[in-house]
Amino acid sequence: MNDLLSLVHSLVNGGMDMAVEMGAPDLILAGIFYALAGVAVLSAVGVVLCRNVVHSALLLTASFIGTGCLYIYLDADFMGAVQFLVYGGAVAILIVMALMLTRRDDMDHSNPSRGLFHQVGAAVVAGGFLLTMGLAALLSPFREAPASPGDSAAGLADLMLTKYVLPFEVAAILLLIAMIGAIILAKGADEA
Amino acid sequence: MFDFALTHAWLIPLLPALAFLIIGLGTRRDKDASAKIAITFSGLSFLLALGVLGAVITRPIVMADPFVMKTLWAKVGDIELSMGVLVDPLTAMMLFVVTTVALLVQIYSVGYMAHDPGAGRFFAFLSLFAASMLGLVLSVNFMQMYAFWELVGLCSYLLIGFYYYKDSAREAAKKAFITTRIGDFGMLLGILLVQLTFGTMDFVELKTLLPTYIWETGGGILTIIALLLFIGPIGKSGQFPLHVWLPDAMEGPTPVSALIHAATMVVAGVYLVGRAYFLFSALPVVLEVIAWVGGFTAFFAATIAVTQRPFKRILAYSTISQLGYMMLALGVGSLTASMFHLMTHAFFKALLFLCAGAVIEAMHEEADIFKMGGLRERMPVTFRCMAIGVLAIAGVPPLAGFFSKDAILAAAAEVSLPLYLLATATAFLTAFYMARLLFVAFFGEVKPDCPAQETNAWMRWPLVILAALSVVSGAWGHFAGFGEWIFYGPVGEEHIDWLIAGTSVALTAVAFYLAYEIYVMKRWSAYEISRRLGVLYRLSYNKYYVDEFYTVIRNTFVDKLGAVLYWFDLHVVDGVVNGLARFTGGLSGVLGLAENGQVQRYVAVFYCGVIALTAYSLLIAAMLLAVVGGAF
Amino acid sequence: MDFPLLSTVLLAPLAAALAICLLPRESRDQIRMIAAGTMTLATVLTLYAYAAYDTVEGGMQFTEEVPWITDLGVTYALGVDGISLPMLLLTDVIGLASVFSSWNIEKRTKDFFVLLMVLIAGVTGTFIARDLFIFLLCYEVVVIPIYIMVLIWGSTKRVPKEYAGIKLTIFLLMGSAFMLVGVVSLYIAAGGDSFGMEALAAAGQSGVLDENFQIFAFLLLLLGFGSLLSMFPFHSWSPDGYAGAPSAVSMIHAGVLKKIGGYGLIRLGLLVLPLGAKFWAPLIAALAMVNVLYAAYIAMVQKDLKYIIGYSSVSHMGYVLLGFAALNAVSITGAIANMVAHGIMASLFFSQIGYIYERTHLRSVPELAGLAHHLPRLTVGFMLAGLASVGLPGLIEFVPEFTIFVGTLSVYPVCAFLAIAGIIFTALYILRMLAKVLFGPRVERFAGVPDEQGADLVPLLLLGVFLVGFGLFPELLMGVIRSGVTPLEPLLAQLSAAPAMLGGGF
Amino acid sequence: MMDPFSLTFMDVFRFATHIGLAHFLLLAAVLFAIGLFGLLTRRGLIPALMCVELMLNAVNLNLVAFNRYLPMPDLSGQLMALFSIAVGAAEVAVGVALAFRVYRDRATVNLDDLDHLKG
Repeated sequence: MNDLLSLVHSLVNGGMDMAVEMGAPDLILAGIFYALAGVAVLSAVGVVLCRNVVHSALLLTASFIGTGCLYIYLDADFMGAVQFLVYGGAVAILIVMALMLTRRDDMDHSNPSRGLFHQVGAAVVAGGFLLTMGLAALLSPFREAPASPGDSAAGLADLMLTKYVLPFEVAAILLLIAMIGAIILAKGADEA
Repeated sequence: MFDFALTHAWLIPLLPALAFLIIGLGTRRDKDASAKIAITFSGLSFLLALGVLGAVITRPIVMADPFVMKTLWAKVGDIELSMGVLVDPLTAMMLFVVTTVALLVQIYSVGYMAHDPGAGRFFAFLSLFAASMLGLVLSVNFMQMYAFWELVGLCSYLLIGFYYYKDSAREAAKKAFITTRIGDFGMLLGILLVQLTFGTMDFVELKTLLPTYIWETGGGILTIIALLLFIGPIGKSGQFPLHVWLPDAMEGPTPVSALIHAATMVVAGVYLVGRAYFLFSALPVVLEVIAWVGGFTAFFAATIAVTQRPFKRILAYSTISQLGYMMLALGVGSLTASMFHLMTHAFFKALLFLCAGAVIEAMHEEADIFKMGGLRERMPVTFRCMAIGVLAIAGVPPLAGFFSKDAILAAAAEVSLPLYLLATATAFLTAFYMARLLFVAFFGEVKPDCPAQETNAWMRWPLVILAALSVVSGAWGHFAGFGEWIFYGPVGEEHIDWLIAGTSVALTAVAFYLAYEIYVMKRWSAYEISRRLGVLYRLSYNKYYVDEFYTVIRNTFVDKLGAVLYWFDLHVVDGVVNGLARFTGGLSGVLGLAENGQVQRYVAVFYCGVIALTAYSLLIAAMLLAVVGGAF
Repeated sequence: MDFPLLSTVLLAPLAAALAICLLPRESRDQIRMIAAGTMTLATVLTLYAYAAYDTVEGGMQFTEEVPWITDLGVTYALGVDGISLPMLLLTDVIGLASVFSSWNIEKRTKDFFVLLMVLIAGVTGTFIARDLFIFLLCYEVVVIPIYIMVLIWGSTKRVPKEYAGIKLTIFLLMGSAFMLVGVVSLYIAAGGDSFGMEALAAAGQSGVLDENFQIFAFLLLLLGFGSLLSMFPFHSWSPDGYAGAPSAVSMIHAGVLKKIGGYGLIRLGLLVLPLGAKFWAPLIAALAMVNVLYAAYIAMVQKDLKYIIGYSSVSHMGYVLLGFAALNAVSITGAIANMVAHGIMASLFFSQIGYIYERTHLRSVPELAGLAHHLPRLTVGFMLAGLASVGLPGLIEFVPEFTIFVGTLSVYPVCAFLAIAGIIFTALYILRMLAKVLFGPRVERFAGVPDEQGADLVPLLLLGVFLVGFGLFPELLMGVIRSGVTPLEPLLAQLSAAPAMLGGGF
Repeated sequence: MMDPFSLTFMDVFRFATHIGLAHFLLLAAVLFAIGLFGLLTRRGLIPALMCVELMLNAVNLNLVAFNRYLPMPDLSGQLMALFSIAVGAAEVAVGVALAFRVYRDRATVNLDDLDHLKG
């Protein structure tokens, strides 16, 4: 077992070394990025286009997970973990539950879309948005800095309990309120 | 004691005002108490007026040097509006006349209003009127005069409309107020111009400023000012063409007619011209206008009076005519004659009206003289008083009217022959219509169902006193030197021009004879005569259609124009407003397509906005970069 | 002055509104008593201020200052001078009278009095604020209660009350929008560090604001305040609005709210933008003349009592505008005094009309007749208001009108001449109305209508006292106003020396 | 600043292979646009909610990417994203509860039928 692990390790290390020697670590990083981005984007497209809403929900989870991986890619390990837990777990389950509760009929056509006119209009709006935002992203002269190494979880914890302690508490209260609100909304005030 | 009266002259108008307040706030439901209060305060004010008269005579206070007391009423900017008292012989005479007549009329009213439930209100208004009139007489400046001028107008309105439940009284009151208001408009303009030209409205100050002003700048603007001022008297003193309200004013209770529309208020206009005579007499053009307006009014009203049938309306036109006389006298330059006639006229006209009141009350509100007849026997005292009044107004010597009218005729003769002839013709007509009134109502057969009885003592005694005054006031004034007392410019010579006097007396005699033959002996049929005169008769009987003319004017220029403007307001001014509203509504309908209640539409619109904003900021950034160049 | 008198006057109605909110709906008596008591307190305090105001000293007195929004230069600054003190008095007196005029409101009494109290507080605030921000704030507070009150308690006659309400509100808001733009541009142009009126006035008069800016900003203010003052052609909201509104709102609106327009023109227009005022004055004079005659003519053909008084008030506001436009001490004194005078008499009119309407549900002149037989007290009220509006001496309107005429005749002879001719038309329509409504033969259908007594009598007594008191002793009013106008004299003299810029000599 | 007319293949290749901030921004924009398209076209309330979540994710991605690539002294950007996730989670909870409620009251979660805002 140990041998196997060390083999993989050496393979990976060796591969990395080889890649670095080939002068192409950027290429590999780019490949990983495109792979993850592809997962996220394609699942997102699936969310929008699937006819079965349960499929949509599953693909949404996939997209969330893709994004979570991208967080890790960005040296934000803790954020990635939170993404997996909150979105990939809780939110996805919540949505699926909601779907189950508000659907009775045929699941195959449970995610109806609007007519062509609306689709074209929506495409124009979304396309226009993509265009302007893309241009803004491409044309903006950002000054990039090298990654600052550090423990992301520790750094966040530090910030959260010092500089941003008030927003942190507010967010906690917000969550509490949201929870109570959701319960009351779902159950009805008179019953609760 | 006279000094006390003089220094407390301000109490003279305040006492009746107090009576008004007490009655108005307290006792108006109690007839007797109200009458007592009104008469007491009027009596006090009469005594004070007598005191002032005494002070003026004994001190003596002369026209050139009046006694003045004033206090600040309001100050605006650097203009001081004051109220106060100005006492000179003219004022003293007016105070005496007004308080006398007012007191007598109030006493008379106790009897006259005995059965009217609104008597308390009546006495309140009478007191208010007396206060206003006395305040007007005592005015120290144009502003005060205008203020009280308006107040007497108000009282006149209230009293004409005293029987407010009668439509005719209501309309007459309104007409009186609005007609005189037109005059007030001119007067107000004149007063404002006086203030702007001289910087003061005070009579005494103006009197001293005026000669220098005329010397320096001439009389151009002053003529306009004076003519504007004169519009006020035209309205208030019932001069042509604003005389229309005065005959209608007879809708009020008869004592009111006697007090306000014969003896006192209507002479306010004459008094104003007299008070500001320093201004008017300096402007020959204006004097001429005044003289002709007066002369014409006198004749015009007399021709109407000849054909009228209601008792009081004859007297009303006679009043207009006599006021014309007074104006004429002022216009030909004789303040003395005018004021003299003002005084005598106040007495005998009040007498005549009170007699009319007695008669009409006795006849149970029947006013047409041709339905009376033979009242001589039923009401002997009233008849005698009435006869004295008629003789006095006709100018029969030695009664009051003879002296004062003669003074006017003499003054007119000195200035202009046409005016003299007009005045003399008026005198003839006056004698004729007054004789007609007397003969028709009091002579002849008693009509079978005539209810007339002699009046009660409350009403009788004032008649007697006024009759006595009508007899003696002329001679007293003439021989006691009225002309040396109230005058403007050089002292007028006191003499009687026997040619002029003889002519007018002769004409009076002829008029009486004619009236006697027509209406008592029935030698000529009055009907025949009127038929022969045709158009002239109809013109006179219908008062030259002046009222109808005004109705047309009012309908066209006031009501129709008002309706047109209202249409404009509704459809153009408001139309624009509503149009704007509709436009906005339409616009919102178009914009509302973006908001059909569906969330997704809102989202789409929202993102369109986001896109536009982003594109805009990109554009700005691109332009900035283009300017900055390769800075990045 | 340690006791915060003006704050008490301002906040007492708000406190009352709060207290009424806490009461149950059914306790009508307590609600009315609280409203009446509060307004009595405010009126007494105001009367005290009026009596204690030092006219020799002049200037702002009873001042209070608390910094509020320091970043913007907003201060809670209150104070009264000779111009605002009569307005404050007017507000509280009419406010008190309007409470009693609404005494018999049955429908949603509680809501009505809450809104009424808020309304009164708002109006009070505009007059005693020395800070433009507070001024605007209070003004905006006023608009909403009026709208709601018209909608709920209004009446539909020629136009539906919804129309009347929205028209009134939109005109008020439009005015305030123009005003707001003007005020903000003023604030920025003057340096942007203070909303204080004195500071702005100092900036305006010392030449910090250049002439073109003044002309532009004054136009904005003129549009705002002018439509508030029902200046032709922005007047059409006023008759419709009054006709739709319940009588308390009509009283406050015609009596006080309109006067914010005139007050603002003087306080902001003249003091802060003197050159702008000078530039637009001839136009204002011409419009004022149109106001007087045009509205008087229209009043003549109206049938509804409230429309008559509505147009009459448009007509009278013409005199105020004319007095303002002449830009001299006398005419401006007259304009301010006329605002007070018109406020008192218009609200008296509306309270009396309200009484008739409440008892007979009639307001149309042809349907009413001979009320004097059955309602002598109401008749007295009508006569007092009517005669005052005709300008009779001894009543409140005489001296102000006379003053305006004296002040304007030499500046705008033609306009003044025509405006003075308005006194004839005023007499015509007022007397016609009085004659028709009050006099004439007895009408049996009105026999059962009770005359005013108890609470109904209060507006008549209260307003009548001021109507006659200020009429007989005008110096009581003119003295205070003079102390407010005297400080303006150097400015006005300076202005009249400068040549007229727009046409001139109408 | 790139001049679009003088781009060579090498430029494009270099850009494509050197992953930087711009790539993440573009990716986020694409995700956002997809979410927006979905939000505008889905008829159901819950699918629409899902699309909103997609958009939120895109935004969070932006925040994290900014934090990584721009010169920052600390991890404020990530923290913002964290708060955003918290708020987003709350939003989902409330949104789902709302959907549930709407479904119970009106027996539909079709957005077409929910136009109460219409004036």
